Amino acid sequence: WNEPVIMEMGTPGERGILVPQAEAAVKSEVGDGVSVLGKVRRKSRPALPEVNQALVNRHYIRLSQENMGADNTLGISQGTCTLKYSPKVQEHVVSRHPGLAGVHPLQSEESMQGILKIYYETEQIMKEIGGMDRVSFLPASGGHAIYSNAQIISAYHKANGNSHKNEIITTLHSHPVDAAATSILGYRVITLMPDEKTGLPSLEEFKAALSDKTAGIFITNPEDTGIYNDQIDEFTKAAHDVGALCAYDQANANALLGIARAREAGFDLMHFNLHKTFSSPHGGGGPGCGALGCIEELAPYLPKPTVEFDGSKYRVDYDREQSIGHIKAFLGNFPVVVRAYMWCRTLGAEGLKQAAVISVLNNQYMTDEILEKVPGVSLHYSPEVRRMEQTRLSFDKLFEKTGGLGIDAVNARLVDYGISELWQSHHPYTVPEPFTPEPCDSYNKEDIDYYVEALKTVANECLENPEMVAQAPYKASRHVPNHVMGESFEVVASTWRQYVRRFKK
Amino acid sequence: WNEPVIMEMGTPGERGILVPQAEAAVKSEVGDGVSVLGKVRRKSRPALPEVNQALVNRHYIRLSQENMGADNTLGISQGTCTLKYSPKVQEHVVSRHPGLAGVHPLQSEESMQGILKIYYETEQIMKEIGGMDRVSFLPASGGHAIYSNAQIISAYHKANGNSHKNEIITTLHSHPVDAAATSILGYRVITLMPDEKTGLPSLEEFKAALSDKTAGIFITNPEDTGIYNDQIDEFTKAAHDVGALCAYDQANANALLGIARAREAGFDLMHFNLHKTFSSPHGGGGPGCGALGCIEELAPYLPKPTVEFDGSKYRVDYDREQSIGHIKAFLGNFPVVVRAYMWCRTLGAEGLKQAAVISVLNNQYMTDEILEKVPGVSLHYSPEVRRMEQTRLSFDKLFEKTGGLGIDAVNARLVDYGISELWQSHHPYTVPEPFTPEPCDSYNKEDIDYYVEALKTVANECLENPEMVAQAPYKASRHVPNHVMGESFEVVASTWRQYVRRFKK
Amino acid sequence: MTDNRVVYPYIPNTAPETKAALMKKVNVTDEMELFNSIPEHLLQKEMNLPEAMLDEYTVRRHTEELLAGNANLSTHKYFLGAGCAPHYVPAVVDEIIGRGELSTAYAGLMADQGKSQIQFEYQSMMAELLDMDCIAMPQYDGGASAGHAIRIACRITGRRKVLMPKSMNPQNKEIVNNYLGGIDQQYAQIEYIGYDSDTGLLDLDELKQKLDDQTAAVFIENPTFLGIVETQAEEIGQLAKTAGAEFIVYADPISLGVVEAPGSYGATIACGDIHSLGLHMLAGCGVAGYVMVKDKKEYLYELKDQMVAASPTSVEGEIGFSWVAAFERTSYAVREEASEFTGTNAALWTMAAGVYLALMGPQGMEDVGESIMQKSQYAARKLAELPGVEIKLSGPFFKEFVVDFSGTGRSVSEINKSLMNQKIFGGYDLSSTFPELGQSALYCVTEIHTQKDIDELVETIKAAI
Amino acid sequence: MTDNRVVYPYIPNTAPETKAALMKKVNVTDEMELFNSIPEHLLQKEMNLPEAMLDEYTVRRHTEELLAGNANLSTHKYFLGAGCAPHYVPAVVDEIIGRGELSTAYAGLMADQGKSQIQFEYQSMMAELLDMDCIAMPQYDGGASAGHAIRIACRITGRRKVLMPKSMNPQNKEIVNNYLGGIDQQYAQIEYIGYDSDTGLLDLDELKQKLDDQTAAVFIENPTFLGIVETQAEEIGQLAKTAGAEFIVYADPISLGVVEAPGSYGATIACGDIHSLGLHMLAGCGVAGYVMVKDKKEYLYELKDQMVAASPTSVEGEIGFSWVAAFERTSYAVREEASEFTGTNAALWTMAAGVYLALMGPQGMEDVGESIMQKSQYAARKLAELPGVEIKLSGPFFKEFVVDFSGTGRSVSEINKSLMNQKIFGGYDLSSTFPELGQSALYCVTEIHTQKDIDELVETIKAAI
Repeated sequence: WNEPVIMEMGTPGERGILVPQAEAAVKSEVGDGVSVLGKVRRKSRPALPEVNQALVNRHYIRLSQENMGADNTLGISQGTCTLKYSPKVQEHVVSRHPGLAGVHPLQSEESMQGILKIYYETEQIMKEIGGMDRVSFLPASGGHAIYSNAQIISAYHKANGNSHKNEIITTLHSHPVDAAATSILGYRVITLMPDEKTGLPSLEEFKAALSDKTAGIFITNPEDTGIYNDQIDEFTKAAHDVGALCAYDQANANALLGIARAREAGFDLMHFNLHKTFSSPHGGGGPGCGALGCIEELAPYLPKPTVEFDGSKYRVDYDREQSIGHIKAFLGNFPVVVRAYMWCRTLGAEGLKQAAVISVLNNQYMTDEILEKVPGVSLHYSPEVRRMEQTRLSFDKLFEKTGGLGIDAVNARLVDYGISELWQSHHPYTVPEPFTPEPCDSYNKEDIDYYVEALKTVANECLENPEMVAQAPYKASRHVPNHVMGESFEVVASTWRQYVRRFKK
Repeated sequence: WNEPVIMEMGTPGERGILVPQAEAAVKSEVGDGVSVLGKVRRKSRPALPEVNQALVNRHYIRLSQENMGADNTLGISQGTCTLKYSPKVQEHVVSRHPGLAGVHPLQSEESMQGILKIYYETEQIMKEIGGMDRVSFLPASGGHAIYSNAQIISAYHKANGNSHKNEIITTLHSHPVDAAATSILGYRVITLMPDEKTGLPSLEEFKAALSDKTAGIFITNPEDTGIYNDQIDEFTKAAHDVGALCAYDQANANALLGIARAREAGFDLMHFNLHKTFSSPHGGGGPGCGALGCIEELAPYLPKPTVEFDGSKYRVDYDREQSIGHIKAFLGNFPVVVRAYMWCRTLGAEGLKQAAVISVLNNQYMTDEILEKVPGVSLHYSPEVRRMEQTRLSFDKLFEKTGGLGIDAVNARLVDYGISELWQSHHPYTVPEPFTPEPCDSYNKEDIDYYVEALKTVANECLENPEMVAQAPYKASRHVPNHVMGESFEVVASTWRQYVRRFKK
Repeated sequence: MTDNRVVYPYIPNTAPETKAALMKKVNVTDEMELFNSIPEHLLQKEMNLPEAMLDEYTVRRHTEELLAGNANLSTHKYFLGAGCAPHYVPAVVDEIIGRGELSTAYAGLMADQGKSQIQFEYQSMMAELLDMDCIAMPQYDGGASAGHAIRIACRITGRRKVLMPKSMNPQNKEIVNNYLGGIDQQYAQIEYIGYDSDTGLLDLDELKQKLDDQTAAVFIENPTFLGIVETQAEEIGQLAKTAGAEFIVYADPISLGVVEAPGSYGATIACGDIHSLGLHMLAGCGVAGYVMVKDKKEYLYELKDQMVAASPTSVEGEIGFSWVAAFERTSYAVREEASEFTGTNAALWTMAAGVYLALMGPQGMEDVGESIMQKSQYAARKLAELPGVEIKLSGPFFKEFVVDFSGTGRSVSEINKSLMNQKIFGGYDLSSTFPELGQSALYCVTEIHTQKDIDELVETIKAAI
Repeated sequence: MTDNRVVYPYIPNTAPETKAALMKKVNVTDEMELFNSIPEHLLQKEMNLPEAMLDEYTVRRHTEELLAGNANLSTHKYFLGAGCAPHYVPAVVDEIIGRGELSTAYAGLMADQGKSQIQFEYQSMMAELLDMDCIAMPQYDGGASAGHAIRIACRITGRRKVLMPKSMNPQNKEIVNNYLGGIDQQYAQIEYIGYDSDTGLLDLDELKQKLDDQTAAVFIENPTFLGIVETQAEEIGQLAKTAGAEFIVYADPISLGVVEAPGSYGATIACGDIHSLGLHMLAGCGVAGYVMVKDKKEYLYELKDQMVAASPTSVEGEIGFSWVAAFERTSYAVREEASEFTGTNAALWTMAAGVYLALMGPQGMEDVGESIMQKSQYAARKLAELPGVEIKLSGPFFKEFVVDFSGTGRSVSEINKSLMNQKIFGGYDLSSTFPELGQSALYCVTEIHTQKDIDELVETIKAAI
C-alpha cells in the first residue's frame, strides 16, 4: 500500500474520536478545571496528527496486513522462540471477556475469585510439568525470570551468609540473557565454550570452573543448537557440591513436556516462557510471562505476591517477609497465564506430551529434509545425535560456493516466498552462516515440505542467479531501509522528530 | 498468496476442531444414538476437507486480506450503495456482546426488554427521519422492503375491493428491483423512460400512464443519476388522484437526512436501507435491513410482529389480524437495527443532517473535480443541476478516443491502484460507458483528491498506453477468470464438484 | 441541541477549514444552497430526535447497558429451539467474519477475490454435505429458501400444486405464503399432509391420495419441525418422481453428518437454513437460507440470485472467481423479466458457515450429529421418567422432541415460568399451534448441553410439576 | 485418561498416517526413540494433570464461567486507581491490536514492516506528547521504566545517589529496588524526599539539603502517586541541573494534554507507564513502561532495549523501518557486556497506545485532560461536603486525590465494604502505607465517570458514614 507515516497524515480540525465531557452542571460547579495548573499548564499543543476515525482505522488495518505473523504465514523461522498457533478461542476469551479485561488488580479478593483460581490452578499445572514446588507468574519475560532467579540465588546466599559467592557459570549456547541478566546484579559471569565436536559444554571444564565462589549456574538444555546435554544431572550435582544453586533456562521447553523435567535433572530453579511453549502469541515482543519455578527451600524468596488457597477461598499473599519483593506491577501479565491454563486444560497430560513428541518429530524430519534437499547446508556438531525441537544449521557451503551469499541473502529472498526471515543464532556465532528453524507442534507435514521447498528454491537461486538475490526482497511492502543497523548516531531516528532532523534537512 | 481452494487442502485424519461429546454415563444410557436412524443413516461421509485449525485460520485470514472493503480501501466506487465507514464501536457491540449474540428471539418478552427497547426506540427515530407513522425492520434488504410494500399495497386494495388495480408504475432510473419485486406479485410494470435532457421522468408521461388500474407507484428520488425530481409531490398527488398508493424507494437516503422526507413529498410507503445510509457494513451482500415505513392508514397491513410499548413494558405483537404476516424469521436482522440506533444516537439531529450535507458537498466537489481533471468524461442530463449524493458520469469520450477502452478498461486497471471497481449503472444503460461514484460522508477531501487522481492516471493510461491497460489488473490477487459472466451452462461452476466436472476433465 | 462546531469523527469534512474549501469550490456560501434543486416546500422543517451522545464511550455504555439486561447464553440455559438453537460457534468463525476486510467488502470482482473464494468454498462444502451440485447466493432465511424452492419447482414442472407437511414450522408457513403471494392468486397452491400421530412421520396414505399429475412438488422437512427424522424419505421421493413432481427436502445441515444427504435419497431441490452451521442466535438474525439443485441446466438457471462461480484463469493451475456468473438470469440484468428479484442477502453468514464446515470436516460433522442425538435422547428419557410427562412421538428424532405435560396438570406456560425463575428457558410452547398435542413443548438439546445441564433441567421441572 | 488416538486440532501431525510417515522417515518405531539422547533416569515417569477438556466448547465454557464470577467494569463502578485506572479504550484500538497478523507477529525485519511502522509511529507521537526525542522498546511497566531511567542517569553522571519522592507508588518503590539490585550493593543509593503535608508538593527545602555533587538524579512523579500536580517542576529541574544531576520525570501521559510536557520544563529523562493510553485494566496486565531521552548521543546509547528506527530506502520518498537500530548496545549482541539485559517486553501495548494517540489527536488529549480534571474536582468537592470527610492535600490534582475519612470514625476498609455492597469499588486504602494521612483513601475519577456515577458514590458513602 505504501502507507504514509501517521505524522504526515491528517487535516486540521479532524477528530478521530470524541471524549466524554463533563456535564454542564459539573462544569458550572468547578469551572474549566485546568486554571489551577498555573505554570505547569501545557502551553502549546502536542503535534499529534489530526485524523478522522475511518482513516485511522484504514491506516492501521493496512499496516497490520504488512506483517507475517503466525496467523498468516508459517511461523517456522524463529528457532528457540516457538511461534505456535495461538488458538483463537484463547485469544477471544482473553481479550473480549469483561471478567478479565475490566478487572482491577487491586479490587477485593472476594470479588476476583475466578481470576485467583485460574492463577492458582495454573501454578499447580506448571509445578507438575516442571517438577518444582512453587511457580510464580510475575516475571514478564524469560530475561526477567532469569534476573529474578539470580536475585533469589543472591537472596538465598545472603540469608546463608555466603557473601563470597559472586560467580555465575553459563554456557555459550545458553541464551545471552543468562549472561546479561546475572551480570547486571554484579556477578562475574563465566561462559563455557562448546566442545567443537559435540557442541556441548565439557563436564571437566565445568568442574574446573566451579569453585567456592560459584553462586549459581544458568543453563539451557537442550541448548540453542537443539542438542540435549545428557550429562546434565552431573553438572547440577557438581554445582551443588560447591554450594551453588542450579537454574534451568527452559524458555523453550517444547521438546520436554511430559518427557523430562527440571527436578530429575537436579535443578533448584527454572522458568518456562508461557509465550513460547504455552501458546501465548508473541505480540511482536510481549507482553509475555516467564513462569518461574523453584524448590521448596527457595519458595520464601519468590517475588510477591503469591496466590494461596485455604481449601475454600483464594487470596493474594503480599505478606512475604523474605521475598525479593515486587518485581512487576500487580499480578504480572495474567492474560498470558489464562492462555496457558486453557491450553494445558485442553490438551491434558497426553496432549502436552504429544506436543513435545510432534515438535521433536517435526524437527528431526525437517532437519533430514533440509540436509537432503537444500544445497549448501551443513550440520555442525555430532550429526548422529538426534536434535530436539530445533536444529542449528549452517549455510556455510552455500556461502563458499557463491562467494558470499549466506544466510543474510537467503533471508532477504525468503520474504518473497511469504516466509519471515530465519532466525540465525545468538551472538557470538559458533557456527558460520547459522540458521535455526523450529517447526514445533503447530505445523503439518505439508507445511514443513513447503518450507523446505522454499529454502531449496532460494538456495538454488543464490547459486544460479546471485545478482537477482542480491537485490531481494522484491515483494516486501517496502524496500530495505538504508540504515538497518542504525550504524551511527547520525542515522538513528527512533521518532519522527529525529527523522526530520536526520533525513529531511 | 495464491491460496489453494480448501477442497484441495487437508490431510487425512486432521481435525480443525473437536466437538463436545456426550458423557460416558449418557452414552451408557442411550447407546450410540444413531442406530435408530435405520435406512436414513448417512452411508458415506461427506467429502469435506480435513484441515487442522492453524491452517484453516491461516487460509481464511489470507483470503480476508484479498479484499478491498471499506475498512482497507476507499469505498467511493459503489454509487447508490453508500459504502460508509462502519464505526468499530458498533461492530464490537453488535458482534461481541452476549446480550445480543446469545439471545434467542423466542425467549420471553420480559427477558429481552433491552432488545425490544432498542427496536422500539429505533422505530421512533426512523419515523421522525422519514416522516412516517410506523416503521418495520423485518425486511432483510431493500428488495425485500419493496416486495413487502407491494404486498401492503395489494392487501390494502384487496381490503378496499379494488381488485382491478393491477399496474405498477416505476421509472427507469429507479432501482431494477422496483420493477422486479412488484412484477413477481403479478403486477404489470410500467417503466417510464427518462427525458433525454433532464434525465427525469416526465410528469405528463407519468399522468398519461396513470389510470384506474394503477395500484401503486415505486420511485427513487434522487434517482440513480443523482438528480432530484423537483416535481415529486406532483407525481404523488397525481397518483393519489387515481387511487394509487405511492412507495418511495429511499434505499439510499444519504442526501436527504434532515433535509427532505417521504411525508412532505406525499408518499404512503417508503424504505431505508440501514446497511447503506445508516452505517451497517455490507458484509459482502448482507445481512441487511430495509426499514419499511408507512402512514397510519397502512399500519394494520405491516408484516408481523411489531414491537409495542405500553409506557412501562415492551412487548412483541404477533396478533395482527390484517398483517401480511411473517415475511422474515423472528425479529428480522436485529443487529443491523442496533447499529443504526447507535449511529443515530451518536450523531443526533444535527449530525445526521451534517451527514447529508457533507455527502452532497463531497459529491458536488468530486463531480466538478472529475469533470475538470479526468480526460474523456462527460456528464449527461442537465449539467447545471446540482447532483445529490452521487453522479452518473460517462467515459463516452474516452471510449471514442481510444477506440474501445471505456469503463470496463478503467475498472480493470483501477484495482491496481488499490481501489475497488466502479459501479457502472443499473441495466439497461441510458448513458454510454457509465460510472457512478459516491464519496458519501465518510471520506475527506484528501481521499476524494486521491481517488480523482487515480481515475485521471488510469484514463491517461488508456489514452497513452492502451496495450498495458488491456492486460490489467496486474496487482490483483488473481488473474481474471476465464468465464467471468459464466456465459453458458458448460462453464458455470458454483461448486467444486462442478468445477472438477467442467475444468478438470 | 444544535452545535454546528462539532467536528464528527465519522464525517471528516465537517472540519471547518475543509468544509469551507469545498463550499468555495462548488460555489455555495450557505450549505442549503447545495440542495437548491429541492423545492422549498419539500424541505424538512425540523428533526426531533433524542439528544446526541457525541462521544463513543457514552453511546457504548448506553447501548451495552440495554443489552446487558437481556437474558442470554452466558446467563441462562436454553432448551429452546424452533428454528434458532444454541449451537457452539467456534472462535475461528468469529475471528474470520469479524475481519473488517470481509465485513465491509461489497461488490468488487477482481478487488474482492478473497470474499468470492470463501463463498465458493462454502458452496462447495455444502454440495458435499447435501450431495447436491449447484447453489447461488443465500436467501434471507429457511422460510424464504422454501418459498424459492417451491417457485423453482413450479416453473420447472409448469404445475401449481405443492404438498407440504402440516407439521411444518408455522412461522415458515407464513413466510412461504408471503413468498408465493400474488395479487390474483398465490403462485402455488399449497396442500398440507398430516403426520402419523404415533410416529410423527408423514402420513403416506394421505400423500398418495393427494399426489397427482398436477403436483409440482412434494416438500418434506427432514428432520421435521417437531424433530422427527423422516425415515420414509426415500420412498416419498420415489412417489414424487413417479408423479413427475419435484422432491424438495428441507434439511437441517447440522444433522447431515449422521442423517443421509437429501441428494442421496432423491431430492431434486434441497433447501433449508444454515443457522446451525456456526451462526450465533443474535436475537434471530443468525439465519440464512440455502437452495441447491442438481447439476442440470434447467435447474441451475432457475436459481434467482447472483452466483459465485469459479473458472480457470490465463495462468495454468490458477483459479479465479466471479459472482456474476449467468448474470442474465437476475433481476439486476432484466428487471421485471427476471423470474424473481434479487439483491442484498446474507452473504456474510455463508462465510461463517464455510469456515465452520472447514473446521468441522467429515469427522466433526459426524461427531456433532452423534453428540446431539445421544444428548437429546438422554434428555427425552430422563424427562419421560417424570410423573405425568410423556414423549409424544415415537419416530427417531434429531435435536428436538415433543414433551407432553398434559398428564401433570400444569400448562407449558406455567412450567416455562418456573424454569425461567431458575434461569432456564424451556421448550417452545406448541399448545396453541399444535392443539392436537395437548400441553406439549418442543425441547431442544444440542452438543452444548452437558449431562449436568440436562439433569438440572429435569430436576427443575420435577420440582415444578 | 490416556487416549493415543486423539488427533489434536492444534497438533496436526498427530494424524496417524502422517505421524507414521514421519516416524518412518526419521527411522523410529516408538516415539520415545526420538528422545534417545536423554538418559533413561532423567525421563519423566508420569504427569498428573487434570483430565483434558479436549473440545473447544468445554474449555471455553469452563474458563468463561470462572471469569464471569469476577466483578468488573460492566458489573461494578470503579473509583480505584493506584497505577491502574478505568479509562476508556476506543473500539478501534481493540480492533487493531486484535488483528492476528499483529498479535502473532514476532521478529521479522522486511517481513514485518507494518508492525515496525506502528511502533515507530507510537514512538513519534510519544515524543510530541512528552517533548522528548528518543525512545526504545517498552519496559515491563512504569516501575521498571523508573529503574531503567535511574540506571541511565547513574551511568551518564557516574554517580550513585538518587533523590526520589517519599510519596511514590509503594509498589513501584519495590520494583525499582529490585531493578537496582546488586549482590554487593544496590546500583544506586535512593534517598527519599518528603512532601509538604499541606499541599502534597515536594519539600523543596529537604531537596535542596540533600542535593549535592554526588547526586546522579532528581526523580519526581508528576502527577504524584497521591495525585498532586507538581507545580514546582521547573524549579526542581533547575536545581538538578545546577547540581549536575539528571532530572527524571515520571509522568502519566493522559495528563499531558493539559499538564506541561516534561521535556518542556527541563526533564533530561522521562519515564512512566502508558497504561492510560488505551490499555484495558486486564487484572493489571495493561501496563507498559516508557523511557525517553533527548536527542543526544550519550543518552540514546544508554537505552537498553531494541529500538525501532526509520530511515529512507533506495526509493525516493519511501521510508523503511528496522528494529535492530544500534543493535550493538543490547545484550543480544554483547551478552554480559551490555549495560542491562533486554528481551521480550510489552510491544503490543505500544501499538495500542499508538492507535490511541492517533485517534485522540491534540484536541482529544486536551479534552480528556480537561474532562478528568473537572470530574475529579467535582467529586472531591462533593465528597468534602460530607460530614467528617476531608480532602487532604491542597495542591492541584489530576485524576486522583486523597480523601480522609478520619473525621467520620469509620475506617477506609469499612467504607469500602459498604461501597462494594452497592457494586462500587472505593479508593485505594492509604492507611497502612501512608499512616500520616490517617484513614485516607486515594480516589480515582476519570473521563468515564458521569455526574450520576459520582453522585451515586457520594450518596452511598453518605449512607455508610
